[in-house]
Amino acid sequence: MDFALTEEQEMIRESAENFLADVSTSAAVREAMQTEQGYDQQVWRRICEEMVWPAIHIPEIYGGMGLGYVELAVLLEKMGKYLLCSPYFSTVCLGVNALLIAGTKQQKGDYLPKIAEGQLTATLAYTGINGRWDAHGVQATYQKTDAGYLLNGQFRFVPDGHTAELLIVAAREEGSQGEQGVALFALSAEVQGVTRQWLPTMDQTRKQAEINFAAVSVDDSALMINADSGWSKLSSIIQLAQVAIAAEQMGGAQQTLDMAVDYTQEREQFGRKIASYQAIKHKAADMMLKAEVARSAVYFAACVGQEVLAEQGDAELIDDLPQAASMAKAYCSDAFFFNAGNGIQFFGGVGFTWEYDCHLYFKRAKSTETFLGNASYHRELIAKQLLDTDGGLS
Amino acid sequence: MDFALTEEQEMIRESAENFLADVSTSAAVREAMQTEQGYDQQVWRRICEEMVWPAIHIPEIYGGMGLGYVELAVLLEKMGKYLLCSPYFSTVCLGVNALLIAGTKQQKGDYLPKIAEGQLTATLAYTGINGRWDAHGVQATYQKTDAGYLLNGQFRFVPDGHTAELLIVAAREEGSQGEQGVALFALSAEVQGVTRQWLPTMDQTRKQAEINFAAVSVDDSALMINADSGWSKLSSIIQLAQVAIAAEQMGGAQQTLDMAVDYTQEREQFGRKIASYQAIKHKAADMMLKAEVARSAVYFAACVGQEVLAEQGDAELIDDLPQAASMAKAYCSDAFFFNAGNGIQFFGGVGFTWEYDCHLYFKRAKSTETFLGNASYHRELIAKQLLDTDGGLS
Amino acid sequence: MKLQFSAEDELFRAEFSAWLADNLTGEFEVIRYRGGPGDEHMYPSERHQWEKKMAAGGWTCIGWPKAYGGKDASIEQQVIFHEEYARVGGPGRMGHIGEGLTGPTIIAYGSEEQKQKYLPGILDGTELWCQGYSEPSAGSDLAAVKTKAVLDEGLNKWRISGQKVWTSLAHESDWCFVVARTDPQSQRHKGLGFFLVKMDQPGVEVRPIEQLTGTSEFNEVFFDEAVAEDILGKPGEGWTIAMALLGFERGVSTLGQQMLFQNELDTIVHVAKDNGASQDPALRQRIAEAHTGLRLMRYNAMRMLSDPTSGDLDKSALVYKLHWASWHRNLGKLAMDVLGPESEICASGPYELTRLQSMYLFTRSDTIYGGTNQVQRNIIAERGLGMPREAKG
Amino acid sequence: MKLQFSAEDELFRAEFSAWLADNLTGEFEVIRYRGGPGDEHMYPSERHQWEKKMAAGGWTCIGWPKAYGGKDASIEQQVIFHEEYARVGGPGRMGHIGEGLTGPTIIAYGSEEQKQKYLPGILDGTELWCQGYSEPSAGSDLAAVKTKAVLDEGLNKWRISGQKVWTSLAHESDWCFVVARTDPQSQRHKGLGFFLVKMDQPGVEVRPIEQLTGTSEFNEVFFDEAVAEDILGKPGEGWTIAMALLGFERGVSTLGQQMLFQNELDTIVHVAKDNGASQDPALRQRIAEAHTGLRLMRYNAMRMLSDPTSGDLDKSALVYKLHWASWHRNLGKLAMDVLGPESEICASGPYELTRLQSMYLFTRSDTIYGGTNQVQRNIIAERGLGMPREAKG
Repeated sequence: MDFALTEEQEMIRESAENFLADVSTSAAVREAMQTEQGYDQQVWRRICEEMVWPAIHIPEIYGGMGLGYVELAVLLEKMGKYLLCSPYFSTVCLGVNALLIAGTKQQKGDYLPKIAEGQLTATLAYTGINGRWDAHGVQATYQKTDAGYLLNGQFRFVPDGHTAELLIVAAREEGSQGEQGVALFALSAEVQGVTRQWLPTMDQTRKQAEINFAAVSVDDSALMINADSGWSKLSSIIQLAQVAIAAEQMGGAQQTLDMAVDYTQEREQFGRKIASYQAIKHKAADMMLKAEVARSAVYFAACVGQEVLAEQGDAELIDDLPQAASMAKAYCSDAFFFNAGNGIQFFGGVGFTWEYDCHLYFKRAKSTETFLGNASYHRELIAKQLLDTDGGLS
Repeated sequence: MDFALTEEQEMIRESAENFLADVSTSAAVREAMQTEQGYDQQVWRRICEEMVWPAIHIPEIYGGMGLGYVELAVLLEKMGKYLLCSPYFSTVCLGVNALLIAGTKQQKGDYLPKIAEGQLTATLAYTGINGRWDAHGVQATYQKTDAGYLLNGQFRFVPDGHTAELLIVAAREEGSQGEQGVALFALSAEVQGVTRQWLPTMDQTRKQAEINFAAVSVDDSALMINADSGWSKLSSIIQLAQVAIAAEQMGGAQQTLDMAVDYTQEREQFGRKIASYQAIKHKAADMMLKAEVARSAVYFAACVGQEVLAEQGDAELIDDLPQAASMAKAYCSDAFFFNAGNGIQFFGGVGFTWEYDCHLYFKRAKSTETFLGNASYHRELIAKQLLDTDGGLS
Repeated sequence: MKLQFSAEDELFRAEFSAWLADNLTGEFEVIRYRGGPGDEHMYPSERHQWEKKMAAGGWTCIGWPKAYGGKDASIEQQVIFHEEYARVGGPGRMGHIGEGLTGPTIIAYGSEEQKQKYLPGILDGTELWCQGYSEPSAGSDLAAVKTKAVLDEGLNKWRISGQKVWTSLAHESDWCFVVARTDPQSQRHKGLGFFLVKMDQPGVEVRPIEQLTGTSEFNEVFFDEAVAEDILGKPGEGWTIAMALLGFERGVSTLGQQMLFQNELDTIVHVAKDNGASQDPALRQRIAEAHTGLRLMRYNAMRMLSDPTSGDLDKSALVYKLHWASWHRNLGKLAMDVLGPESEICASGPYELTRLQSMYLFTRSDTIYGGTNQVQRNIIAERGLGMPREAKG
Repeated sequence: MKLQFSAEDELFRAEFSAWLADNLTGEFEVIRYRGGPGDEHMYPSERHQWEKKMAAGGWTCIGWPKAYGGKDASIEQQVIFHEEYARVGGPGRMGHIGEGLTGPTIIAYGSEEQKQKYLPGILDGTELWCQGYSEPSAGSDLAAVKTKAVLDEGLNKWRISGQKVWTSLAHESDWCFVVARTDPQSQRHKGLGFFLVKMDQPGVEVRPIEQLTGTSEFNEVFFDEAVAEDILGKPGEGWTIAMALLGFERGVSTLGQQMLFQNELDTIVHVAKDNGASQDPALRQRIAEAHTGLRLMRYNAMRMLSDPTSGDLDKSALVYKLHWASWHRNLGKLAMDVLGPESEICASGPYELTRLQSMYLFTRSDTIYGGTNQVQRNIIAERGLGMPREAKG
């Protein structure tokens, strides 16, 4: 057992730190977030070509670096720290994962090398206007046709949905309900019948879109591996995405703590540095506890994710994915919100100005808390696993 | 509008303070709580004869003082402060209220004067072994017979159930469910078929008992006003009891704050009075906030209780009883527990010894929190009123 | 104890409520529910018109003595006034600094001449005031005043130089009251003066502060040898006057504030019933808790106002700010969680927030301005519980 | 990063687990799950027998160097040892002060002669130790030592006078280590010595402290010119040694502690499923939160143990005490709330508490002993975040 980053992982961490400190400054974030696209094309090119980050956990046979989910988590932590505006999360933590988990051999071969090379962005759309993150959220429908499938319906809250080039979408067989009848399709965003609209969001650093499918016709090759396991595959994809979000949140939780503590060492009130007030110190201690526990939650879940994606992963750890993901997402959502909110309080009046960065983190904390389910949603999932088994009372 | 105690109410408050400071010392509480009976007979006699407290809100036509629920709340606050061990709560806040709300003229005339004179103790039993505080808690049953009624079943968690002389019990018509078919009966604890057993409790200052009814036969005069409104009457009785408990809790919340603050002014750590640590000051401030808000909650609910028991109460306020009671019970349960728990923390090591009084309050806080429903139970009741009306979605 | 209002007070309620029904209509329909905290920058000209309408109806400054044009309204009536006003969504009062702070302060500390000069403009809604308290480096530490006042012997008036911050409506105001240091050698709350400064003059510059909402409700105000029209009281009395003024701020208007909170909570309950969040057990608990907190806030305020020593820092008043600020901050979060994923979506691009989003973001300032939660807890512990004061650096 | 244990370690696990299955039976059945925190006063003689049984099997002091009779077990193996022990409900170790604190301290600071004298008794489970750290007026302030040590020139031994408190198992112990002031002029952590004192002598008196549970797990120990058999290190080195000893206390045993917590949580889940509390949405949230908290505590401990600087105050270690103490306190409350009204009812009269009631009440001490939550937060802020130290009075 060794639950510390390896030397190689530490190196990845350091190079991510250096790169992002350079390209994702406050000014750069503010510029990118005010565009509809939501990111700086040039920075994205550098991420793809110089850092080769989209390739990080794509297997080598598909042109990737073949590293694991822990390495990905290391990057995400730093991206969260620097509020990086980019289609990385949607392309890699949704798109690549979906292809790895549910892609046909053909689809993997078609898309993964392009993503690895930085030639393709992608996203996953599954939630409809009801805004649910569980199987009931899948509201779009599909019908089998002679030529393939006909897709109809609306998706909302789709990360980078207005810019992604490859769409992976969930739809259900007409008339099906809940976890039954869910299938995944991979298709170009340019297919006829697809319309997409940017949804301006409170957190400007992470773009969302609405996507409408009006009689979108795809051929059989668009269907991903589903058979009867569409929801089960989609669940795993969602859980891996939750781990990824949690990693970003953990980076944000650490950063808001660090910013707040730095400020307390310079700001004076009533003739004393505010760092010397015990109320401030104790709140900072609580924030540090949350950041540290968040770190443990994320790295454990990332180790589990690693096994899930591995050729021959540890069966026990693989079974742990739903719970590990829910624990990480629940804890990190609360931790980031707690730290970002207290960060504003530490900064006092300037904390709620546009000029200082506190609000950027605070808004990111809220948007990531909501996305893919908040703590109470995930605790209920955990409770189901704990309490509703072995014939619990009804 | 005037939401302050009147001069007369202030006088009652002061005399209660003086009397209880004298008879309900820590030593007296500890002696009484270790008996199975749970109170000192002599103190109880003085309460009845010298202070005439059981008579406080009994109408004058039944030999009472004819005062209101606010005056009762004033006494209860002080009893909570001094952890008074006595059958007052069960006799007055359960027994008298039950008779006032649901007693026949005959029952009122028979029992209220005796209680007012201190000749009779009483209690209310409604919850069965399922331990529920709502209508489903009524598990005992009744059958109509030629001679009257036949009662069967078990009651648990009955305050002073092993010593009370008059029992007011809820039973349901055989086969009925929920809020339907509930009736109340008043009978002597000496009736054949009644067996009672003290249940030793974690909070020793408030005794509970189990009562078993095995084919207990009573005549028609034992039936209280019920017709089809048994549960509705019982609800009001329970809600008035919740207000009473909340008043005691508020007194306890204030007292645990005061004890803790006093101790911080004498105890030193690292060469400073612990009162000088901001972490201690801020926690004390939070405790004071809770005590103050608890006070507002209790006195508002007591005003409502006053209208409920008045000859011609204000209709709008009367309708507010369920919510006012739930708000008071929810808030004061949490406030008392918060303050009592933090009190132990302020005292440090000695706070969890038997010798110091912290634990007596901490245990009382827990037992009263649980009794008649904790904060989460009451919040759900409030949510039902707020959210499940006007055809809310299902 | 009596919870009901007297028949006379209920008559007063009916009268004001009828006036509002007749007048807060037509051209003023657009400003209903607007201009409150977080929204103060909206519709300034319509709201200024509304001030004059209120004045014409005799509904400004009702708590002032009759001698100065008020109605000498009782505490109960002022409570009713604020409640009814908020109940119908009366717009954020642009005159509230003048009516609630400057006016009472001038009545208490001003000369007869000053009263004649300043009170009528407040009463008739023509002259608006803003406040110059906080300074950038001061924060919750009001005594850390660096703004200077120097007597211009030629003009025989004081000139003000320095910077104030968190001044709302500075752009719209005719006057600003300013706490400034008259004695350059003095420290903290000694040597301060309380000045009345005309905004429209070369030495005054207003710069909006952009807030986390992307809008600007607050401003920085720069004074560069600006001429103070008047000084209230004497040089050196500034702190006493400023503290008295803060005392006027508390009290009756809190019940109006609560009515605004009630409007917000009602909206949230409505959303919850509409989108099904009302069936989420965790949200049900939080909605019930919010509802309880608000009602208890009301009862606490009633106790505070019923207390004969009201205005002093009695216990129910001491905890009031901490209570409402923390409650409101939680309400903001609750609003977003009830909305679910829709909470992220703006009213329109590029960054037009919905009312609930604005409210949510703005509540983060509630626990900061007017004394942070930390400062409030110090005050409660020190004044309410007699615990030792924090060491000054 | 690797979460799995090596095959060799798993073999070690199998070996110990088999030994436990064979030996924690029969006469020892009664002490399974007994003698943990809050229950340490129970079954002392059976548990002392068990210590000797453990020793005979070679399962005491496995982390000690082989030279002193240990197994030089790796961190992983020690983790496994504690996990397996707790998993089967191994009784609270009466030998843990000797094995975990005194022994390592003697190995680090003792003379060869002292090692020969004291280590064998610890190893074979015959000699039990208790600790003399806290003093009544000191609380979390360990440096506020008033107990005195005076050199008896005749005996050439030190004599100890003073009072220690919160000493568990003092009645059952053969030895006590005592921090006492060797230099009467000294202040705080200067001038202290670290002494080894035989309990069975006229100058030592033990008085049980009755706790809120009605039972006595802790004691006061009074020293009246008691003779110290030995001093570890030199006079004046007491603080250094005491701090090093506290360092030994942290670490590997935490995973065993967590297994005890897991047993408690499992019981609560069982009760909840049984009595229907598992269908209460608010309790479901809290049970899930408790489960999450415990698992994350485990991962945090694994990070702490994997850190090459383990033993030092790295960040995951700094927050550990605050985390588990707060978590466990919440668990206690959760247990009662899951039980509902039955939570009040004792096992039997007059005051025999159930295990969960004892646990609940005893958890209130978790946030106090070993440094209160307040002291922990100071330490985190000061050492972990570099914030200023609290002013000393």
